[in-house]
Amino acid sequence: MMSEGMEKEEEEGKGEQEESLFEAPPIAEQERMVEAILFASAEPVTVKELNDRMPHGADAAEALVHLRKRYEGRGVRVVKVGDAWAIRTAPDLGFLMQKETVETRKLSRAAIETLAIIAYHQPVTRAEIEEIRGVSVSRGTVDLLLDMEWIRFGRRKMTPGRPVTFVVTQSFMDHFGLESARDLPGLKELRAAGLLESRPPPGAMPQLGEGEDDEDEAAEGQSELFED
Amino acid sequence: MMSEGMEKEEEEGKGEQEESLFEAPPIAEQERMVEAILFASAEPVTVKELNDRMPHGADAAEALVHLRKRYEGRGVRVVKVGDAWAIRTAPDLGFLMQKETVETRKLSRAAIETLAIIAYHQPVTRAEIEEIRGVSVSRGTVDLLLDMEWIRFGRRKMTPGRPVTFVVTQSFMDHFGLESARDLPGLKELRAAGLLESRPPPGAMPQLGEGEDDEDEAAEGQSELFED
Amino acid sequence: MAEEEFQEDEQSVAERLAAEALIVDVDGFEGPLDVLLTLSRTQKVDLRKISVLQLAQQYLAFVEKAKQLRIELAADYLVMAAWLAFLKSRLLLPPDPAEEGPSGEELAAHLAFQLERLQAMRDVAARLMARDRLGRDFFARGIPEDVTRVKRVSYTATLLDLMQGYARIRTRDEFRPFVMDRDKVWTMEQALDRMRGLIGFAGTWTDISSYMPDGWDADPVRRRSATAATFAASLELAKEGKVELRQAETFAPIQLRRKD
Repeated sequence: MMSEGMEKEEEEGKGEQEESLFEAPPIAEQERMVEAILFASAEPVTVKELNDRMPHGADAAEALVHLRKRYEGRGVRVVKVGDAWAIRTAPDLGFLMQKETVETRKLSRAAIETLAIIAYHQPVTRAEIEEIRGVSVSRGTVDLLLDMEWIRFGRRKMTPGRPVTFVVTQSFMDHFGLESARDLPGLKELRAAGLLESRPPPGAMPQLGEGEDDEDEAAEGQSELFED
Repeated sequence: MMSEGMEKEEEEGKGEQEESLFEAPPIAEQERMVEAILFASAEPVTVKELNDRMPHGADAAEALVHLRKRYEGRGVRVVKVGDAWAIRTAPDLGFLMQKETVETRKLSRAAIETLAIIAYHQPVTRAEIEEIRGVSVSRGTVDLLLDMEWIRFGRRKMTPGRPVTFVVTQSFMDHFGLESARDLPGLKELRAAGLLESRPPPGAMPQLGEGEDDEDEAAEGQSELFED
Repeated sequence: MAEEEFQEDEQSVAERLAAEALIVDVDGFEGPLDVLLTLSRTQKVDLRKISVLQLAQQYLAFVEKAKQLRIELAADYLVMAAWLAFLKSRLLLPPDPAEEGPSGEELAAHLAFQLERLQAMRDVAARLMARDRLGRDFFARGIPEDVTRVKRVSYTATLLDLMQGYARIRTRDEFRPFVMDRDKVWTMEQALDRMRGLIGFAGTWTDISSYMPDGWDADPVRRRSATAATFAASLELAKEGKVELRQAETFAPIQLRRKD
């Protein structure tokens, strides 16, 4: 929270902005700038991009703290999406927006499950998804999720065959209102119950799904992502 | 315009919103609604449309007055577009709505040579540059260097036609980390540094026109800096 | 068989109907693990406490029924049936210490883990889908403003570029006369051409400097070049027998006369 005095000072500083080309504008002014940029964009904007677009020396991260607070309880909110920020309407006002509602494609059960597995186990290979679901993953399901830009390819696993992995995207987080992958519902409980560990099947288990042989390799990655 | 007292009353009314299904929501709540609708709408929204979308009994016109006031001096403003309302970027922040991508290119050989001649021989006329380079200097090259603020016009030469001269600027010194043009290494040093190699054997050089060109007459200043 | 029938008797009508619905609906299953998970619900216990043995029997009964109803089951389902039959025998028989590999309990525990994990994924998937969602519950900016992309080209050069550029010019400068100063050079060929036209009138001794091209004596550079060329041309003409040359003394003017 800013004191009255401070606010006054910043107001006064405003006029000087033009001359001091190499000095950062006052924080109140920076807040206005972040506000304008976020309002103008439908997509989340990263802190880096904010800084790039704002005058030299501005600190978007700090301005964001103020701005977020300012919009608390309002009709629109300043939300964090991964390392980016966006303004979104308050969810309790969704009922006013029938006109804006976009028909989301009804996802198949397979697509929903696959998406959840990718989100909670990322980075995860196709073989690991198949191991969890006990059935092969159809190309169409993965293509659909890629097409919706909810998943993307992650880095390859450092295991034999160097299989590709899947991870969820910023669009995914934006769509489901998640600040980060750590905010996935029930993540902590799942981890506590050991259900996110990759547990190799004991020998003589049937290989479910298409089983690309890399199931037993230690799945590094997802655990470290979700470490507290 | 609302009195202070009214505003207070509305604040207090907020909690009751849920119960009073057939009563208009408190004005602060209406303001949130207008804010969300204006934000999310793809087009400016009329007061009538706002009222149609808001709960029964709401007064969008009044809520707009409050909202408009709230955004005064902010990064975005509530503006009237025809007979409808929209949220728009504050006019003074329009400059933020462009993303600058900077592509760094190496200066062309012609530009570097021209620049070098100006640096070593300043103040120097276009004719003198051409004489030294042995080819004509394109207008574009000089304009580019002027535009980059690496060269500027010097004083006119006191020779027939009073040609303009070029000199290097402070930005030039800053870019190349020089205190002054006199810090530029001379030919001897260039040679010592191996930058001047294919020197023809002495005597293979016809001594034509040595020191007798009329152009030399006026070239005071820099020439003593250099050997030969 | 008797045991199986006994089990079925234990099931409520509703459960039996549910089991039949499973079979009719077999195409709707997402693989054998999905069937097992559905069957496990009849046990009405925490998945961690599930009886894998009972589940194996239920699954085998399901496959048996499907066969009776002549429903084609995918190979996956049959592989699972075979494996569960194997697991069942392992669980029922006392462990054979000579046998290698995981025990029946280990295999059962892993199967229970898989079921629990799949169920957990389904639960969180449902929670995920029930969240407030963009475009349904909360909304992005309806009139995004276009961000104009301004492409700016910034040119750069290093001090080394600059010095090398200058060095290049100066080096070239040293060779310059060979290419550059033609306008200040009077060649012997030019002198010969000029003199051949003039010597017809040279009946008396004349100074060769009078054969210099017009206007070349003002500029010392041009004068030097023209003098040299005229002198060389005079020697050439003498060699050809066209003229005679004479000089009174060292450094005195050289004179020329037509040779008849």
